[in-house]
This record gives sequence, C-alpha cells and structure tokens, in this order.
Amino acid sequence: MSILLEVLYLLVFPGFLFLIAYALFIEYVDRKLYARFQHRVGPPILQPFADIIKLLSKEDLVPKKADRKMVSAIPLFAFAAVITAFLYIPIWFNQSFFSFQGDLIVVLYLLSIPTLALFLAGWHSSNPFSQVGAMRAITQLFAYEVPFFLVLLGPAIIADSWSIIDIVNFQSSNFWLILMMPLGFIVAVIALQGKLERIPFDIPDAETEIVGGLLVEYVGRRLALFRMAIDIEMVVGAALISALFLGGFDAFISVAGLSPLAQFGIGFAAFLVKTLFIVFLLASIRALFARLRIDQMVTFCFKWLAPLSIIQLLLITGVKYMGWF
Amino acid sequence: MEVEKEIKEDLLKTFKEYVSNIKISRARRVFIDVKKEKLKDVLLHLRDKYGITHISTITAVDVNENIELLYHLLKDGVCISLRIHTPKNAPDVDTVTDILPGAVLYELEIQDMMGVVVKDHPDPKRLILPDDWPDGIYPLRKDWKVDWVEGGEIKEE
Amino acid sequence: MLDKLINWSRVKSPWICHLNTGGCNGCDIEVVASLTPRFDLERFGILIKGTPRHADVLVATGAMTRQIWTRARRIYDQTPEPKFVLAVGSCACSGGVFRGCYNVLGGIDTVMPVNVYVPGCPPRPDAIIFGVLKLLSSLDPKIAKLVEELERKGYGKDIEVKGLTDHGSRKRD
Amino acid sequence: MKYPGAMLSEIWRHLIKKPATVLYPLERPQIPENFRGKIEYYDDKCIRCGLCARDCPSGACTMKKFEEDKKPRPVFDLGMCLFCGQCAEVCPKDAISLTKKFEFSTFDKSSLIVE
Amino acid sequence: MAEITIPIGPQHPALKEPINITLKVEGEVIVEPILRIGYNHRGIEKAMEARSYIQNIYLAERVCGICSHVHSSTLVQGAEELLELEIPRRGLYIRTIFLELERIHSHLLWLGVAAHEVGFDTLFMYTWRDREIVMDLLELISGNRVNYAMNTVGGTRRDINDEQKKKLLKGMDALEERTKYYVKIATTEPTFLKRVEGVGILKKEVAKKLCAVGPTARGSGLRMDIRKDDPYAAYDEIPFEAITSDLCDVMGRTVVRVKELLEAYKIIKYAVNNLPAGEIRKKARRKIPENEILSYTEAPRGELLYYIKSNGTEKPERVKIRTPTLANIPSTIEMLKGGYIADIPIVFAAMDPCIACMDRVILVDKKNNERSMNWEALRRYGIKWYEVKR
Repeated sequence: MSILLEVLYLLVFPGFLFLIAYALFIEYVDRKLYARFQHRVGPPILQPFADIIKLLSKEDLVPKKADRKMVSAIPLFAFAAVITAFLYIPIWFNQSFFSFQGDLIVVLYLLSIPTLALFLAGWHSSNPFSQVGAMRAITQLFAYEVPFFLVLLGPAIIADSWSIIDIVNFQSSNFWLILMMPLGFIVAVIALQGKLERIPFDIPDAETEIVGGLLVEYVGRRLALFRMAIDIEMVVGAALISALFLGGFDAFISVAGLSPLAQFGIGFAAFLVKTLFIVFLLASIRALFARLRIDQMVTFCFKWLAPLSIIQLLLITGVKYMGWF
Repeated sequence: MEVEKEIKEDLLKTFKEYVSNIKISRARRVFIDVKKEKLKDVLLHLRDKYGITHISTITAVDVNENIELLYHLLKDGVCISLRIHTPKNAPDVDTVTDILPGAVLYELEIQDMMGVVVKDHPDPKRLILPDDWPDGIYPLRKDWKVDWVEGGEIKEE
Repeated sequence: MLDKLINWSRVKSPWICHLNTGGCNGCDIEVVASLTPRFDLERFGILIKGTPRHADVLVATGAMTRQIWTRARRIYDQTPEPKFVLAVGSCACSGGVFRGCYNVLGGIDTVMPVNVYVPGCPPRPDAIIFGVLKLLSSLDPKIAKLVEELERKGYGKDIEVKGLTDHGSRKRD
Repeated sequence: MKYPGAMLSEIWRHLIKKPATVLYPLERPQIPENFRGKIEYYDDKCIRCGLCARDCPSGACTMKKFEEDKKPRPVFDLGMCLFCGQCAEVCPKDAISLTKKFEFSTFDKSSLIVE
Repeated sequence: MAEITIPIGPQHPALKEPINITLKVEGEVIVEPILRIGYNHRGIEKAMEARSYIQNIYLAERVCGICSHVHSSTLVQGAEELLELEIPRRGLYIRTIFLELERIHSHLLWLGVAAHEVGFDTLFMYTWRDREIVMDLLELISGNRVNYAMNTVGGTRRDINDEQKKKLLKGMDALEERTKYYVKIATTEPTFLKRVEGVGILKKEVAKKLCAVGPTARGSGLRMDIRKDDPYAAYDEIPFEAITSDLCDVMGRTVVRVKELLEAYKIIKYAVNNLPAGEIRKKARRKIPENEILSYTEAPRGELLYYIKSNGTEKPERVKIRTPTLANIPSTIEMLKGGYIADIPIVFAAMDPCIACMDRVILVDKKNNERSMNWEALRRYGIKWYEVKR
C-alpha cells in the first residue's frame, strides 16, 4: 500500500503530472501578466501546453558538428534535476514525503543543475551564438549564486534546522520570516530572477544580441524539455522562497482540529496563492527593467546583492546570538 | 548669395585656367568644372580657407566618351559641386580620403557601379555588388543594358 | 486522437521567423507592428523567434536580391519540418516594383516554395494576421470556415466566430 | 532623481486597464474612407485608352487583348501592385477604383489577377 | 589570446537594411569592425533611368519603407525645380505636415527599437502602441500606413479636410503627453541609462571629420539641419528649433530624437492651424527640360541627397541617391571600436539602421583557423575577458 502511495506521490501529486501541469500554468500566468503589463491581451490559457506538444512533434535536427549524445542527454538531466528538487518542498501539510534533515542543501544544489546543463548544452551545440551564451551563463552563475545561497541561509539559522519543513513549522508557530528579514526576501527574489535568466538578467539568451543564445541550435523535443525544465525551475524557486520566507502552507488558520482533507485544502491554497504572488513579483521585475550587460550584472551582484545578503546574515546571527529566538 | 559669389571669385583668381564654367544655379548651389589633376588642390584650398570638410557624396555620370564625377561638398546648406572628367575607356581618379576621410564609402561606390579606379584607396574592396558579380560589368554605365547575369551557387558552410 | 492533438497544437502555436530578403522595410515594420499591443500576435500563440531552428513559419518580406538568395535558401533548409512560408508584400509575391532590376531575382518563390501570398504594399498588420489565418485554415476546418466568411463578406460588421482564440467573442465597445 | 523601477505605477495601472488590442478578426479595425485596398475595375466605363498601363510604376497593370474585345483592356496583377492609386488617378472615366478590402491573401498567385 | 573574428549579419530578420559587419574582437571588446554592405542592393538608380518621373515617385518611396515620404518629396522637389514650377502653398504645407508626421513615426519607432535592443520590452510596446496614433492619422489622410503616395510633381495628391485637421491636433496633444512621460522614464530608469550613457562615443571633431549627418551628428554637438540651412517645402515659414546635444554618446542621440519629436508636434500644430487656402497641386508637364539639380532634404535619419540630371524626355538621365545611413556608417564603425559585443545592437540602432538582432555569428580563431574554441581556450578567454574589463 505504501509503495503504491509512494508511486502516486512521485507520478501524480505532487510529482510528475501535477508539477508539469502547474509549471505550464505558471508559464501562462507569467506570460499573461507580462502581456497585460504591456497593455496587450496575451496568450490563451492552453498556450504553453500547445507549445510543448508542438515542439514534441517537430522534426528532430542535430547540427552536424554537435555531439549527438550530449545534446540529447543534457535536457533530460536538467529536467530530472528540477523535478527531483520539487519533491523536497512541502506544499500542503506539515510533512513533506521525502523530507530529511538537510534537504535545503539538496534543493539548492539541484536548482543549480539546470544552469550548468544549459551551459553544457550551449557549449556542445557548436554554434558560436550558443557558445557566447554559454560563457555568459557560467559567468552569471557565480554572480547570483553567492547572494542566493547566503540569503537562504538566514531562515535556516533562525529555525536552527537545515530541513525546509522545520523552517516552515517554525514560521507557523511564530511568525513569517519576511517580517524579520524583508531585505533577504528582496535579495532572494532578485537572485531567483537571475537564476531563471529573465530580464534584466537574460544576458545568456539575449535575443537582440545573440539571437536565442544558449538554445539556438535546439529543436523539437529537446527544446521542449528545456523549456519545461525552466518552467519547473520557476515553480520550485517560487515554492522554495514562499516556504522559507512566507510561511509555506501556513495560512494564519489553526488547522489542528480540522479533518486531513481540510488541512490539505487550506495548505494547498496557501501554496498556490504564495507561489502566484512570487510569480507576480517576478513578472513585474521582468516588465520593469532593461537588460544589463554582463559586466554590469556581475558588478551589481557583488556590489549590492552580496553585501546586502551578508548584512542580513549578520543581523540574523546577532539576533540568534542574543538569544531572542 | 554672398558666399557663393565670394567662392566663385576666389577660385577664379587662385586657380585661373584650371577651373571653368562656374555656375550658380540658384541660391546655395554652385557647380564648378575642375581639371582632374587640380582637384585635390581645390579641395585643400576650400578646406583650409572656408573650412569645408563635409562631403555629401560623389556622383558618377556616364556622358558619352567621358565619365563625369561630381564631388558634392556641403557647408551650412551651401552645396559646392566640383565636376571632373575622366575618359571612359580607362577611368581613374586619385583618392581624396586623405583630405576628406568621409569619402571612403563613396569612392568604393563609384568604383563598383561605374568602374572608376580609385588610386591609393585605403581599403579597396567590393562594397555593394554581390560577391559573385562578374568583373568588368558596371551596372550604371549607359552601354550596359539590364540583362540577366548568371546567379551564384549555394556554398557549403 | 494523437494526430488531432498534434494538429491542434500546430494550429495554436505557429512560431514565426522573420526573414528580410532585401525589401524596403515597409513590410518589416508592419510585421513587427503586428506584435505590438494594437494587434498582438501573441494572442494566437505566435512568437517571433530570432533563429529559424525554432520556427514553424518563415515570414519573408522583400524582393529576393542576388546577394542574399543563397543565405535565404540556407535558412529555409535549417527550418525543421513541418514548415510553411508566408510571402508578405508585393515584392515578396512577385518582385513588385523591383521586378526587372539587375540585382533582383524576383519573388520569394524563385528560391523556396511559398504557401501563402499576402499582397499589399505593405499589407496592414491585419492583413498579415489574415494571411496567417489563411495558412492555418489548411490545418483547421474551423478557421477555414472563418476565413471563407471573411473573404466572402469582405469588410463587414456582423461576423461572429467563437472559439478561435480562447478569449471567446468578447466584444469591445 | 534616478531610481529603479520608474515604470512601476504605469505597468500596474495597465494591469487593470482594458488592453489596447483590437481583437481582429472578432472585431474589425476602423478602415478610413479613402483606404487604398484591392483594385476594382469597371469594364463598362473603360474606354481602353491605356493611360493606366503607361503610368503604372510596377507593371502590375498591363493591356491585354481578349478574344471578344476589339481593343486591349487593362489587367491588374495584385501580386505586383503597389496600391499607389496612380492608375485610378489618371483614369479619365473613373473605371478603376481602390476599395477598402484588404483581405485577399491566397494560396495561389494566379488568383490575384483582376480582369 | 588570439583575436577572433565575428561576422554579423547580413540576413537577420529584423535588420532593416541587411548589412554585414565583420568584427575583430578580443574577449568581449571590439578591436576592428569591417564593413560589407549591399545585401539590399536592388539597382534602384539604374531602374530609375528606365522609368518616367511619375513612376519614379513610387519607386523612390520604396527606397526605404520608413522614410518613404521624404524620398518621394526629394525627387518631386527636384523635378519641380527643374520645371521651374511654383507650387501652391497649401500643397507645400500638406507636404510638410507629412514630412513631420513621418519623422514622428520614425523617431517613435526608433525609441521603441532602441528600448528593445537593450531588452526593455515594455517601453518598446508602449511606444509602438502610441505610434499607432500617428499611423492612424497617416492612414486616415493618405490611405496607407507606410507608403503614402501623397506626392506628385506639382503638389500633393490628397487634401486635408476640417475633420482630419481636428484629429491631427488631438493626436498631437495625446502624443505630446506620452512623449513627456517617456522622457521621464528614459532619464530616471537606471538600467536603461546604464546601457546608453557613455556607450558609442563619437567626439565632435571625429563626427565632423567623418561627415556624420542627422541625429548622429547633432547628438555630437554638430549643428547641421537641412531644414534650417537650406529650407525646403514650407520650413522657411514655420518656426522651429534645430536640436543639438553635447553628450556625444547614445544618450545624446536619444535626447536629440526625443526633443525633435516635441518640436515636430509643434510644427504640425502650427502648420495645421495656419494651413493656407487654395489648391493643392498644379498641373505639370511630363517632359522635363535638360538640366541638372541637387535636391537636399532632412530625412528622419539625416540629410538626404538626390542628384537629378534630366535630358528633355520624360525619363531622367541619371538619378543619384545618397541615403543618410550610408553617410553615417564610417562614424558608426568609429563608435564600435573599443566597445563591448553586447553594445553592438544599441550602438548600431543609435544610428538608426537598426540591427534588432544579429544572426550567424561565426567565431573564427585567427591563428588556427578553427571554428570553435576548446576548453583551454575557453578558460583563457574567460581570464582575458576579465583582464580587459579591469
């Protein structure tokens, strides 16, 4: 029975099927919001789904000079990494199925893989555009990864645990950590924007500079897998930030006495609302700014984001040291 | 009209028989015939005395035996066109890029389109016509009628 | 069933790659204008992609010049199947005003097969959208009916079609 | 004053505004009265003078001899037409007019010929 | 680290004039750009010799789709001068209104494209949405959005009635308000400023030496505006200012264009309010007497020059066209030197031939003539890149 449940978890909810559906929905929300910010109508709701199906059915081309095995393997690698990462994030009640002490580190690690995969993909497709893109992606990786990791360290220090579920439980019994570290929340959202390679940090695939950047030579189902991996990365990133700063499934309502179904409903609704809120923020950032140049991006990250996250970290350690929590 | 007249008088005085046929067709338009070998001197004179450094373009016109080149210089709306002639069977002209650096592309253009050889051009290369365009065909000459020129082939990348 | 799904997705998501083969820009800016809020091609799921590898529809504008036709041909070859070509503007249809010039080969169809011709100099963005619809009408009978109706009635007011985009038939004042 | 996100209020305001999009083909764009669209030719008015073919800049309008006619009459190839309206302007009898119709994309180029 | 060569272009979709620039780069810094144009060469000058003046008006309009009216105006103006024809004032005013409407449409388009080049898509969408106001006005009067076919030898082909006048004035008011908002955005948004300030520097002396024209020259502090220097159409009667800026970078060119927009609104309002009564065109002979003429105009991109030589028939003997973009290319090459690869689009766009994106960059290692770099080369590339940056 438990094996059956486990398989269900993995394949249907919150695993494979739900995640893909939700990721495509999130992409729709993002594109629609972006379009509405620009005073347009935007795509219909099933648009991402249609894109994926179409890409899956397209002719498959691999450039002559490219390494066929690598080109085929890399998208799968990225896709698997982000899907795995999602399994550690609690979304509806106070135990994530695969939760263990230290899963925060695993999630952070898995979230870095898509960027590395993109880099390899760009490198191995032997197109000069994608090679320039790959260079930029890897340069950018070092810039945003540092503040992102530093700032996500804060909640772990406060809650005295490396487990995401513990941090969430700490928040539901005390208060949401965004109240204590608003600075950290802002830095985390900006760094996530960089991780997802969106404006103003879409330097690796800057469309007007190096056409499609990393994925120039990617066609058909490999491109579909990459797009999906990036969509899922967005869901995982949003869910992670909402779990660490916005109290995860906590919705101000005491769920102790309620039935498991109601508990599930409330927690899940809170999850949806919070991730959508973060996607809204991400879409706003995307609509607000111009693209930075790679050197400006690196300077920005090390001059502003990293110091801010260190200040935040020092504050947190101070609070902890004083024994207020 | 004063500037135009002044330039006219001045050029006639300085270069005497080397300039002729100075025509002020309307306000701010001056056409001057110059001997080919004196062109650079006239340009230098105009640059040093009147500060004319802007060249609008070089027009090449096919007139029977000769090819006529017009150097259109512009200063505050006054356009001075220096006209020189070069024989059509062996057209050539000295480069003026050492005096007017802005003329680089215009010289290449007349070289492409009219077959006027520009001597000492800093970067002589084909500018406008396709890479596979046959040598010796200059599309703007009157004796070349528009007929089909064989197309190129797709090269492997 | 699967065929139907694939066909549906192709109708809903035709990504285009814009290819200028030596036109005068008039059609190019109208193609770009059709992306902007007033016309907004994204509501049909159309995205403009910089690379032909990602595209389904090549939107070609301008007369084919001698200098560019080899590259245009290569771009056509790089586009993965199934691919369609839309010739936008009179120059792309036949060479237009430049037909007979020494450096112009003629329309787009001298180099690659063309699916839909959109005449106009330049065509309105609406006409380009109509050209895309016409192209899609060969895949989807529902759109074929709409296109037929548009063609029959021409410029009229009372055309009502539902379900073309997922916005329904929302009317604006 | 320089501050990041100068457009924030503007973009959030547009979120609740109605989009500027004209939902063609569900609603029709405003076509002005003197739009230069598809050419229409009225055979009964034409006197076969050939002025239109003389002035056509692109050669879209040519005089073609038909079996049933004595004199050649103009034929328009909309695939080459520039829709400049020069033919309608020079026509002494108003036998040519430019309509408001702009939807005539086609799969087949030969269907663009107006006789 | 060997120099690498990057050919950009020519067939990029969004390139308005297909062009190929081969760049020698070190790391991300450009050492030497080499130019190759002519992909868009259609042989218009030759074709003009085989067509009558009436037909050439429409051919001239198709030299460039964005400044179509200014091209036909220049040709028509030359032909009228050759005929020594006095044009009715109303015709000239309508021509001027169209010239300015076209400048507005071109500059708004440019602003949007420049924003798009630096990835500021929201500004791009907003400006292009507002550009539709101009497009509607142009379509309302002329019947087409891009190629207006308003000019004919002897005047203009269509009149402006009272209702259209009202709409013109209303449209100008709306645009003025929006333009002021964009000025505010463009001067306060730091990410945008970072990409345009200090980029693509062209000193005043260099601009003068290389014969830059139009907003490129005016953005470097050179005061040259054919509308003032050599008034044509109705510009001698309409008050306006020639805009210059001393910033010498992309920002300077942006400032010039935006201020010119504001001037253009004023010009149109003045011209509409003071539109003379009378007819709009005069009948002109088809045969033009033998002579030669130079016709200058100020296109949205700079000075435009037509040299027309007539031979007494209804076809010209020779027409020479010099477009502003060609004049600006040497300056653009100068601007690109020492810049970053990432800045190419915006520097190029600042001149306004607008490479919206680039296609087919091929990295060729000059020494080994290989098409790509190996891992070691990549590492060195990275190290070198940072050294250069510092």
